[in-house]
Amino acid sequence: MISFGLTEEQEVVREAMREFAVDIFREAARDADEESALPADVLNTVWELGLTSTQLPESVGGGGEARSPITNAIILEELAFGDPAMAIAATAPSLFAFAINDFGTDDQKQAHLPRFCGDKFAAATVAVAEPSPVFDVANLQTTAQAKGDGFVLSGRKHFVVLGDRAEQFLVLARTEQATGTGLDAIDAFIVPRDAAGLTISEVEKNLGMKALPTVALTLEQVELPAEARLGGSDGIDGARLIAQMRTASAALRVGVSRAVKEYAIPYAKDRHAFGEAIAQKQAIAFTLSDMEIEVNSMRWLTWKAAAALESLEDATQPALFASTYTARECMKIADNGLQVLGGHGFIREHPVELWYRAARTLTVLDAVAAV
Amino acid sequence: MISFGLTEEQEVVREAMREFAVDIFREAARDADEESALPADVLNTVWELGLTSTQLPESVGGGGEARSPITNAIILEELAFGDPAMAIAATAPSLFAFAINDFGTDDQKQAHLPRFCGDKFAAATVAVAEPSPVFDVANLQTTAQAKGDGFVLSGRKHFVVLGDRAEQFLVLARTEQATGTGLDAIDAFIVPRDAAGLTISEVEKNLGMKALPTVALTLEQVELPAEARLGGSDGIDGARLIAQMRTASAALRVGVSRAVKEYAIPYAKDRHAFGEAIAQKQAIAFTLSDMEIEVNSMRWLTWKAAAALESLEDATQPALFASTYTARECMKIADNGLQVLGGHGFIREHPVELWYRAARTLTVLDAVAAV
Amino acid sequence: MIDFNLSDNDKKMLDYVRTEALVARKYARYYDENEAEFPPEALDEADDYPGAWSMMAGRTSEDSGQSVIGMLITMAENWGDYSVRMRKGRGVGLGNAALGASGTEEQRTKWGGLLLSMAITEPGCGSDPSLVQTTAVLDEETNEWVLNGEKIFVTTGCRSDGVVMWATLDRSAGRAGIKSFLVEKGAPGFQVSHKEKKLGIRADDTATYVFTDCRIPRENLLGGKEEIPKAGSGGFRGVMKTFNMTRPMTAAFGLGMSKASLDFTREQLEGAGIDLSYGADVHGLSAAAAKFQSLEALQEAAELTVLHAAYLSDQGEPNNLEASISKAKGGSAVRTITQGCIELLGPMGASREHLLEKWFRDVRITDIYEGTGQIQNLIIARTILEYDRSQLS
Amino acid sequence: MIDFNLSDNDKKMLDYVRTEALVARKYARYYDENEAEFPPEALDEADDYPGAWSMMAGRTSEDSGQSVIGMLITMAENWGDYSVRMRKGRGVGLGNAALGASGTEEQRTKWGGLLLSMAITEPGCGSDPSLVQTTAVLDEETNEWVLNGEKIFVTTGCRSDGVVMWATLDRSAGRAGIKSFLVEKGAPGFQVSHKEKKLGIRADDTATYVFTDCRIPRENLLGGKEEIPKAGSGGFRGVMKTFNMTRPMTAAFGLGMSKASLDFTREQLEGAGIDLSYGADVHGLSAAAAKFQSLEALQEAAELTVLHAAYLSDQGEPNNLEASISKAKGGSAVRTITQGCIELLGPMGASREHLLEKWFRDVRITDIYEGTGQIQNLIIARTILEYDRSQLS
Repeated sequence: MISFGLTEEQEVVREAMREFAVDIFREAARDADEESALPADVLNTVWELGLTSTQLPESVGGGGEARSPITNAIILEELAFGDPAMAIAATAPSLFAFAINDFGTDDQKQAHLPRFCGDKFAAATVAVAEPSPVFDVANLQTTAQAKGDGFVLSGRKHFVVLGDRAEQFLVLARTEQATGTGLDAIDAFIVPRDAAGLTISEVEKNLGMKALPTVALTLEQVELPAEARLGGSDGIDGARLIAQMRTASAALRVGVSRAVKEYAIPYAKDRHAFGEAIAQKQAIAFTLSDMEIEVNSMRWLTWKAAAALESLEDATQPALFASTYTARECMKIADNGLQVLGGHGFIREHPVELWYRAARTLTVLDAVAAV
Repeated sequence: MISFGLTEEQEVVREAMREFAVDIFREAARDADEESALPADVLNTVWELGLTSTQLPESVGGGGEARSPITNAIILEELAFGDPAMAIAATAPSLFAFAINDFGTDDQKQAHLPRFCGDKFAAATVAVAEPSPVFDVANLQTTAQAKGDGFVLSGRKHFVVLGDRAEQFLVLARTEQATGTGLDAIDAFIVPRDAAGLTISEVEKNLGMKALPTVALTLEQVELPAEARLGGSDGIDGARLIAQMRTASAALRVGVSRAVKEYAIPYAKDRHAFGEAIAQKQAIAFTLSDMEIEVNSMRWLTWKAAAALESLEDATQPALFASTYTARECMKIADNGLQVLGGHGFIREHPVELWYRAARTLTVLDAVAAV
Repeated sequence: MIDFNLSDNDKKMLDYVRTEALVARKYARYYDENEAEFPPEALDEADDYPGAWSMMAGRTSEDSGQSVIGMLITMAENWGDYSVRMRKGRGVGLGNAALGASGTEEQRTKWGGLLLSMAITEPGCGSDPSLVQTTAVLDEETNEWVLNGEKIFVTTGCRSDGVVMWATLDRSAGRAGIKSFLVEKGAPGFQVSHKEKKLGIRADDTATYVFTDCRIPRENLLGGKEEIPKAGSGGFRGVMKTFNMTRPMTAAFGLGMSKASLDFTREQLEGAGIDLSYGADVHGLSAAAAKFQSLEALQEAAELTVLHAAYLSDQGEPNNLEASISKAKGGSAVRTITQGCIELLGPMGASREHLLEKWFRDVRITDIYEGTGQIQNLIIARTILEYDRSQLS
Repeated sequence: MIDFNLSDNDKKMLDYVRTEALVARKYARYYDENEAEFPPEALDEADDYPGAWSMMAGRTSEDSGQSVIGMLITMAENWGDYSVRMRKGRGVGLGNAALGASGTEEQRTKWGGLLLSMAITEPGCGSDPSLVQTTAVLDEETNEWVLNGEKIFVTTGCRSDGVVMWATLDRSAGRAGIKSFLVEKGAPGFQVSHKEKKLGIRADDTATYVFTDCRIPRENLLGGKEEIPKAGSGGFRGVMKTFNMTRPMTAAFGLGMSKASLDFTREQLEGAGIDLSYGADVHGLSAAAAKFQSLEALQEAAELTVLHAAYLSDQGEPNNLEASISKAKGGSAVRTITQGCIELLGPMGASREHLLEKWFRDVRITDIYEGTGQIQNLIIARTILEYDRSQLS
């Protein structure tokens, strides 16, 4: 049955997240960007929402609620509506923990998940992107060679979220054992921060989302035991993991796009030129109506991908559609939003400038969050 | 020295061609399209302009004027402004004769060119496109195998302009002898209409430019003597031939785009809705200004490619830019022009509907004319 | 709960509609090339196929809502062909949508079985319905409305059994004075003329109607409310409400054809050895695959806006904004998609040997009729800006 | 005769400018990250490089016209970096363009050696110059103009030596009452404040000017004509004529940077093994190559519109339409190109380790200052429609 209706619980969560994101994230966003640093305590504050722990099983100390990619997509949209950098930082532990929970062996779950059910923000992350032009996740250059029972990892990663503080990295790589091609050939390895051969860079300097600390990793012959391979001898469902991340990225882009739209509308009504509000000019009004159309389109594509994940179908295609579509439209909306503000859009007083930079960063990344 | 200035002669030619195209082509265009046939005598009328013969050498009976790709680009824009189907039909002999003149041996010129210097329209054409999706001229599937001194051609061509009446076809193919790859691997063969193994289809039914007769060719082991290979043992400069055709196609698209623009402007001023001319609405006005911007952009790219051809430089890149850019923008202009007319744009009373179909045909073809 | 899965019932019905649609598709080229002829009431094959709508009985809460499944069926039918159907579309004309939205119970019963076209546009009024010049004057002696005026671009205007047409009771009242009337073919003074020659949808006739002292019964005023509401009281909105279903439906017409175009293009590209499989990032693709997949995503986005507008209608929620979003998005998407498919296939895509070029022509009307894209953008912008017509026009 | 070849002179000069520009580029990141500092009057390396403009002597009829070569030099300089130059751009501020276009012979001599900014925008007037509120009142006793008002978004407003600013002699006269004035830094009552924090062009200061009873000599009225022309007599056009060179030049600023972005992207893509060679139709390319080549063609198209506007100026022909075309096209093209380059390179394109992300930020101003893209579109539309401001606004 086709339905666009939220459950009552989802309505409540959406409302709560929206308020939180505006009150906590949006308020702090400009200073955090200027200082290239997350506000003190924001991660612990957000931790109290239980975004990660409530959807982990009771057996590891979690809330035991069913994982809902749809609910998570709704949450990510709202958080990114507040600020995408903080939204990503806040949900990075989920990126790691959900992957362990979805694809890990029982031993791996017991070993790694309890940490995410405690009182304090637990930093961990996934390393996907590689510092080469035209990066394609279906063609990873980071490799895992079998050696004895274990593996040797070699390669480079960048834009690793919260890599400055993560205790573990889940590193995506191609193994010789991998069956199939493309996304099916992806394997994941749990690499501790202190692994020999792992070099962690200083915090990277990025165009947008400057408050979000990311690092580059260099893996030189990093030797890992057999149990470091997520899912043990079965490995992981790479296509599903990537679909989760693409859907999450799409949700974040919906949030940023909506932020731009909702800022541009009252601005265009207030701002006068040539004797009337600029919103009364068709060129501006139609730019705004196009934003409205596309925020809708983007959201439905995102929800469709999330729904496919939720019903455990193959979500590769809907997630890819959601990701590529939202990437293009989010950039366009941010760009047009800036244009609606004109000279004021270029000044770092209004948040649109920040969202413009965030959009261009966010829309080339599919590996910063998960549903 | 950068200059956008036409010579006095070019100004005169442009003016004359514009008048001719509007008086002769535009007048007859709708009926010709409805009847899927060229108007009687239009080809002989246009022949009197000497478009082909004046730029052929005196030694074969031509006018001996220097070939000017720039002037030819200007002419093609004007003719297509009148009607693209008739513009292409009228200049098809040039497509063949210019190639013979540019790349042929002396014997080939003497054998084939005098026919284009007579009083009567001489039909001949070049066969380039192949009936496969994602056709790429740099990767022709039609092949020429050496056999004794001669060649054996095999393959299929379609959208061969004036193929219903052409006495000769210049068929582009890949030979084993071809050096290099891509455009450099292209060879051309003069194939008489009655060649054994050559099957000529009925006139094709096309979306747009229905007045333009095109055919499909099937070449089954067509045996040709050595002298059928254009340029003899040297072959041809395939990149240059393709650049000539791409530049010509670009010029045609400028003409069609300008036709749409110049029709839409007065229409939008005349047509009233909501109490004022629709041109007074920004959405319409900005659509028209965008057409103005793009007709300019398209023309300068086309001229730049033509100028590179004229100064005998490698024109591959500018011709490719002109072709791909004009293809996209011409389609967009025709599409938007139809939208400006609204319901009236959908009706076969106004020419915009005709240009819309022509544009979608013309913008997927790079092999219908030459400069 | 958010859900995009179809029930087995839904799937079965749509499979069936597509089977029918493929039969109808065989006739598509003929009625395109033979513009003077109309497709028959029912195709020869109709006897072999029970009507799809008969399967609508016995639906459960597991199945999609009436409006949603209606949109899906519309897309599936048009995936076959826009103009040629297994049977003439009884009850699916645009006028029928108006009847369903605004008709009285009696009117729905009496007229529901007829194919009704919708006549709004006039030679002088373009896309601005408030400029309607056609008049309706009540003759109290005979209890008849007397209609005078001309309507153009009436879709399915020749083969429809009747029409929902707009006329003004009082030009000085502006939009508030406009009412809809049900007029049956054959009414005295109702002349159908001039089948237009068009770019596309050639089998689907586009008529001009002339009303000259045309008399119809008093009860044919759609909805039955004869009084002219005060300006600004929203009386015109009742008339406009009709569009809340016809706009998504119009988009669905086009999206059925653009989907057919994508399917044809995929077949051709894969036949030529192009890898269209999903998984790689765009940089891992060929130019053709990247382009094709972007068109597919656009199709999906536009379809979802249509389903969203329909879903709201099923929930009894207002969907004026969402109806316009779906129409604007659909109208623009089908232009891009069909143009892109021909671009991908090159000259063969522009050949009349295949239906792709026909769909390219047919869909172009989507962004024009039932309110152009520009009109939809005005409606959307006014809604989100909370502007009235005087503030944004 | 139509010609796109550069003479040896032209080539030599542009090669030289690019060499200089690459030196300046080394400082680009520093002044982006250290927004409070201005680049020096001259870089340390300046002594090793004679000024490029000195090569302008001895040009022949084989060489491109002054305006054309000026645009090419501007693009080459900005290909290095927008804000950091080998030497402070004496005589190349936007105010200098106004001086050149409208100044008297005396004014040009006296002010030509100074870097002049241009102050039009006010807090309340946005892109509408006819709404200028800053007043200029003539004090006949002292033969001085007394200026009062505030100007924002004054590009190079801090480091310029003076400014061409717009003020009205008579608000009731509307556009006709607006005049330009030359004001030197240090004039009493002329306060420079508030260097804006911006998305890009951070080294290129953007100032706010406040004029409080600021007195300047009577001869500082640009062009010297004190009378207010009758409404509609085109007096305002003289003021607007300035834009016919500043608009293409502004586009050239942006296009220099977008060209640098393309060059960087090409290098990276080719380094990653992507074949970017020309020849194949789009279907024969990878998705990355197809996208890259379309951006290159767009760059070329936009550059040509700039050169066209400049060419007309060299010919002494009107170029108001063409100046706006180049500005609209350039402003839009550089957005698309720099956004597209980052998209092609992915996350590495968004890293501050490379200058690409800076150019992406820097070029964004192109479509905003000197009249937004919307303003240019209004001008173009009015021209082709032969409308005045009352008919299209």
